[in-house]
Amino acid sequence: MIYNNIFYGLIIFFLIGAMLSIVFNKKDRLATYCSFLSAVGASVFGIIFSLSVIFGETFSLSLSGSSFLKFGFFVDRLSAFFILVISVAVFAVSIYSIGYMREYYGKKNIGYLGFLYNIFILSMILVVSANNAIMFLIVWQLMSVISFFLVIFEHEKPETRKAGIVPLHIWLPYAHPAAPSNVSALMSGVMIKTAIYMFIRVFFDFLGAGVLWWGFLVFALGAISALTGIMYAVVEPDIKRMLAFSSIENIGIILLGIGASMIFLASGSPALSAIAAIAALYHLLNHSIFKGLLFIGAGSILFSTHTKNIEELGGLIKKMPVMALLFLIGVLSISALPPFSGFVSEWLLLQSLLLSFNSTDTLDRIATDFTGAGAFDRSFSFGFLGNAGMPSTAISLSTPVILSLILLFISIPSVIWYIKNINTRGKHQVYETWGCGQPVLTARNEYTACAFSKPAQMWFKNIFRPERELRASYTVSPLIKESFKFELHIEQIFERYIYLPVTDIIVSRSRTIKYIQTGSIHAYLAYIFGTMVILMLYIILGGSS
Amino acid sequence: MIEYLLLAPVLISILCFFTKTRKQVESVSLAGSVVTLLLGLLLVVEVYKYEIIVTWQNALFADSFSAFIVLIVSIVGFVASLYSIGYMGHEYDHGVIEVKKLRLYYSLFHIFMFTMLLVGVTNNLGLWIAIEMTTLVSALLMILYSRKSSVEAAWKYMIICTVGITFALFGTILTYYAAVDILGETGDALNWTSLIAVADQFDPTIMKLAFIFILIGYGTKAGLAPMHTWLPDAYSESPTPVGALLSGTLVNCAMYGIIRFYSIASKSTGADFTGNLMIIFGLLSLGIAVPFIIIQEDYKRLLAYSSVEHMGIIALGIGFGGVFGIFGAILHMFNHAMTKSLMFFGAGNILLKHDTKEIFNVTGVVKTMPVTGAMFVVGTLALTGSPPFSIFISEFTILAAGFSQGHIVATVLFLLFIIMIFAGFFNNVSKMAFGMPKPGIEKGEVSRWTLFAMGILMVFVIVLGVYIPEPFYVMIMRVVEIVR
Amino acid sequence: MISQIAISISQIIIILALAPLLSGIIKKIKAFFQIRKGPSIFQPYYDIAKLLRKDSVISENVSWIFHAAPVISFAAVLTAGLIVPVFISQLPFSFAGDLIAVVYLFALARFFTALASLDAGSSFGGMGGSREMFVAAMVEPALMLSIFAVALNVGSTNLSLISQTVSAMGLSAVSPYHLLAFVALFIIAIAETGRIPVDNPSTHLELTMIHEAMILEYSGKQLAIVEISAMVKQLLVFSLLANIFFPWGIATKISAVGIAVALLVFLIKIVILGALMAMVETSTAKWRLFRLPDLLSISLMLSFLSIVSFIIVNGG
Amino acid sequence: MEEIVFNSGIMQLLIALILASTFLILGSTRLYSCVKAFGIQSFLLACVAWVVGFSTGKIDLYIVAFLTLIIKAAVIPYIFIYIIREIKVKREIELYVGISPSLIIGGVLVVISYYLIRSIAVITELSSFALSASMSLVSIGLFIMISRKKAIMQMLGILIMENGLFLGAISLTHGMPLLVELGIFFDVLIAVLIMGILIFRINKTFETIDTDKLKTLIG
Repeated sequence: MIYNNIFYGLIIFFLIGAMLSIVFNKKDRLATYCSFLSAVGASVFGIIFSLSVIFGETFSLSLSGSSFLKFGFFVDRLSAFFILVISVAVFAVSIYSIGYMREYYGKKNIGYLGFLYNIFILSMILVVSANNAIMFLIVWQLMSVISFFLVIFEHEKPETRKAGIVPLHIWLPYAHPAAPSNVSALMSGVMIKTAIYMFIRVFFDFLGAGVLWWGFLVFALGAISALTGIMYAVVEPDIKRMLAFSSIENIGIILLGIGASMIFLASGSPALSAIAAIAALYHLLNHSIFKGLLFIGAGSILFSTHTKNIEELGGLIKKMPVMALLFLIGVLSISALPPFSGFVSEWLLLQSLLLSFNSTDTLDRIATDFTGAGAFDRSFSFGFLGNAGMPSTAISLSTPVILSLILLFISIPSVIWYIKNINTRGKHQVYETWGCGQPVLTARNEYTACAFSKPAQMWFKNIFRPERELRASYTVSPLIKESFKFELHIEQIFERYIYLPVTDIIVSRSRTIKYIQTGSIHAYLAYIFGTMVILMLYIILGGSS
Repeated sequence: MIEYLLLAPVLISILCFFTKTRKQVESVSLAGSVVTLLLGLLLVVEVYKYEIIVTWQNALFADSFSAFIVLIVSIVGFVASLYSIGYMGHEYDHGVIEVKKLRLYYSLFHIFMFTMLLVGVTNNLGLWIAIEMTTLVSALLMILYSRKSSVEAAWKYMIICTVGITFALFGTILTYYAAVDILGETGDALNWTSLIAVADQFDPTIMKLAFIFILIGYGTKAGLAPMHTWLPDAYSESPTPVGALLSGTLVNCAMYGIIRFYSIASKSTGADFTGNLMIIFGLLSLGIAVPFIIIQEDYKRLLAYSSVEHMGIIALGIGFGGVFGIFGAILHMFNHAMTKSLMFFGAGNILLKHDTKEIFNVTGVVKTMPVTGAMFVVGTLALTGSPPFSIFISEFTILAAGFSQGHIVATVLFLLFIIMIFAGFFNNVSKMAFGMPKPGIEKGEVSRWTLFAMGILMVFVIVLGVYIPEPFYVMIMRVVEIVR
Repeated sequence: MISQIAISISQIIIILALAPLLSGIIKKIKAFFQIRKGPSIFQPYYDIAKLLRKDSVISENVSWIFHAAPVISFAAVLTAGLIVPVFISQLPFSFAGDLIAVVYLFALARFFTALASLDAGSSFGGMGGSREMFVAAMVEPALMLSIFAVALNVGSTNLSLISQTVSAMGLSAVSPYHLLAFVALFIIAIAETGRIPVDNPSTHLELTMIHEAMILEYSGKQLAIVEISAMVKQLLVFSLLANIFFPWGIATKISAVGIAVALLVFLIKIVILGALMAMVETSTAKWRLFRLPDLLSISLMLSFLSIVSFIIVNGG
Repeated sequence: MEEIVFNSGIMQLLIALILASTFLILGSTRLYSCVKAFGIQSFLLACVAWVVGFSTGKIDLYIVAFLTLIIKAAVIPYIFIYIIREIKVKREIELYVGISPSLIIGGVLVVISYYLIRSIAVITELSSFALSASMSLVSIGLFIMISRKKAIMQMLGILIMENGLFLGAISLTHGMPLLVELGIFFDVLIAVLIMGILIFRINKTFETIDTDKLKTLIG
């Protein structure tokens, strides 16, 4: 059984990485290479293992335990898909981390970070392959505790302190960015997905998705989180927090897909729910990849400019052209623009949502429409949901893929032709940017991120409740202003209107209840007397039954 | 066999009383507690083999449930005596107490052990006498430091518990009366063995009245709400090893009394009457613990209210009934005893180092006392029921029982309270554990003994979270059979 | 196979040819309403030809995006052209993309133009880009919903399939939700092509220009390409309007006569729509930017209404 | 045979007197009179035990009666008087509830416990009278502890409750088995001793034995 030793290899590699980074934690360079190279190796194992399970059969292995507590691993196709997602993201992020760690040489204890990093990934993989509820919860807790420590890894930074304090807030967007960039890439790229995994396991396997209103609930939840996520992402100045908010938005989209799939399953059209589920899972894979890419980009921006505030960034494309190109591709993909993967998954999702309005009899016409009778009928099937009790429809994703091919087919040659002939024939002078007659245009005239998102901010102003503060400092005479200080604060409606009031109520209620413990012994005796009388009445009145 | 177990602590306490120097007292006490532990384990092994042992014209007896209690008492007692060597030694070095007080402490400590062991092994309803004696001895232990607050706490403890126990006596009398109707006035009308055999023929109305008085009486000792008012004062004012014993073992002995009568009463009054009462008191204790934990300023009182919470959980477990419910409750008694005493020892170390009980002026414990700090944080995670630790397993079983027995509302409330308590408790402890330490607190642990004691308990907390040894599982299943 | 390639090439040629003509016609009609002679309808051709020959002036702090943006957006719009039925409904690449693809292709074009506008570092470009994105955020959902209404009736979002079935249904297709969707799409067309109430195409006054502000920095050949892609996009939007809602006369089979007739009918429809658009432009003034949400939410509600009415009518 | 013994005049008289003595304690404002009343009550209890012992012929009841007489009627009152003299406590008892309202409440408690035992209606007429007397003794004892401020009065309250239970035990089951009975006596004696020590300690640290001052531990 080659599966076993691949699975063992996967786990052992992570453990080696963790141990080695502890052993060498004094020597930064060695610790970095050990821990992250072993993570890369382990992720390769992960990819091989997951593919072998997806296209092979499920793998289960139970460890010995007392008759009461039995632990073991159970990797069916769904878990294997998640392991694939995790390993792909880890593969990329680990290679990146080797470079990124240079920033921490000498400053931070790299061995400790390497150890946490490896155990964190191992716990995520175990979460996805646990075979019973107790094991699942144990490893889930391990994952969140380690992510808690990873978040407060750089605890001298002010916002890290705020992020780490309230343990329940680990997943909130201002916790992820506080972690080192390579870790936050994993966190919002992959860790949130384990929550989706739990969602699917509970709703599809455990409860059998029989109830219709659960689907609508998940659907609504997805819509709300998508909307609020992107709304806050648009106006967020901190680049990593913006990415974290956009993770929430994408999680919302994935939940939309899952909700739609549950609705279809409940209303009795398994083929449709398969399409919706595929859309959700495919988007999940895309998102973990391009979110990882974007976070790595943000990390390298942070690495070179040491600032996360987008307002101060500008003109990076000239200094880091390759990184800018990669970041652009990531952005294109996340905003689902055609040639990239984001578009494919969102297209599929929109199709499934559209079909939900439609009665099932047109299904066959759609099926033919999908497969497409054209010459390019190369079906690239993602039939990996066989296990989840849904028919594995070999939905060919040819339509969007072909579209991207055509687009590339047209745009690449034209770009090359264009750049080639512009340099040769026409002359072009280089002159300063048109400033409508202004003599000198400085960088400060440019539109910063906050200005760019100003219209959106105005549109949602009763949700954001933006508080703007304009402080002018004057020179000698009140007429001549020396400088303006502009301060903008956006309301976090969830925190402000739901979370804080609830905690205030609880604390104030408990302050009032505190007076039960008055300190006078007579009151305490009266309590006992009262309970006795109440119980007596309970017996006399009700107790005769 | 049982007589030696009871005799040993009495002898040791007499010996301790007549020793002279601190070194002698500590060595005698240590030797004594080792002997008690061995005897306790021997008894458990014997009960594991022979199911039931009865001696002394069946005034003393030991079935698997009492063996379970003896096991808890002897383990926590042994670890507490280890800890008190370190703790009291530290107090002695700093001149807080002199030799006479130290000798008094150790002798009372072992008598306290004796009384708790007696609770476990008395066959007849003389259980009441044993629990009454525990109250008296622990009250004396509390006034070791003649501070104002500890005297006040001792007085309140004494009065409220004695009132509670008087009610329990009334319940015992009523049960005896119901038993006499059936068994006649023979001597053994009070013994568990004969009572359980014939429990279903008792008159239900008398048994209801009896169960109520027992529940109020022993509930006061166990710290179930609204009779829990003495608990925070007693735990925070008594010396830490005594606090650990109080919270670790004494509440379990009281719960032992309640569960014994529960099994007798529920046979005649029907399980839902007694079960509902247990659930009501369980939820009440959980509910009252939540606000006090969230806004607590004194970390010892924080642990006290967590005891109220866990006793509520055990009562809930029993109330839910079914194999799962009772199994979870019994396992929870063991897990809670281990984790709570671990936390008390941690709190004791912090108190010795920072000399203040305010959560507000204690920070950076992980930095000043790395080992204690780490164990304290792990203990907190365990106590609030987070997965890899033992308490999670028992709470999970009780939850499963709650759902399967159909008490949905109670279980959902139970879950809600636990989450709130987790948030409040972890928030308070993280204020103490993390952050920059206060100036003027030099780094370094209190003493090796304390760490050794905490280490033993840590083993139990972690191991039982992942793997439950076979004999332990069999023993608990036997206890479940007895209770059902 | 060959006929399909021929069709797609001819489609591209026709689109490229007609696009400047359409904007010329609209300018002519607008001038007519404003009782002035106005430039000839072929003026756009001359402008483009002139621009292609002129040298270009490029700002110094500009990166490769500035050069790539016009080409990419032109390519995107052209690819959309392959999918939108113009004169024949049996398009070879129809399976490769559908309504959602068209919307996203337009989004890709808009994305790159906005990116280029920021690249030059002038505040005009930034302002244009930010407003364009703001308008786009409101336009896209409405555009998609309005065509969804029709797609629901047909059961698929494939544009050529839609135009084929609607043309087959003949006049019976004109039901209430059909008209509602048309009005919604018409408002979107105004926003998409940057016409008066939303944006003023013919001005360089920074307060009112959105689309113009983005391409302020371009000159010479690059400006020509940008202008052409804008015109092609306008033509495609108009053909969407025409061939989704009133596709009668579109050639369903490949036959010389059918294609010729289809071309003629298509031209007439385009001119009528252009006139309609010009009438709207002359009669209304440009709205303030932050009143645009009201206008576009009207179109959103209209398209939503049409979907709801479709479901009620058909008891979906 | 129990019924004859129980409804004989002496028993009813003795139980009524016990109830009267409790009301005496409720009504008195001086410590000494409370202690004396407690002494009388314990003596009466011993007589009840002796009468039941005599009529049922159980020897250990004689021992129990004798023990009650010595411990409860003599030793404990002596301890009380020793404490009062030693602490030189002011003789009056501060009360939360005035004398007359506490008497009324005492009466109400007796009626409730009588009605309560009747509603359970399980035992014969007279012993139910004895059981309701013991119930009322217990509740009045608790009430005394709640309403009196002096620590000594709280001690006295506990002892009254314990007397009530003893009366209940005898009336219900002619006393528990001897071993248990001895254990209970032993416990009560030690409890009183320890409470005495505590009261001395409170007096030393708080300079007063008024439990109203014991309110430092809050929340």
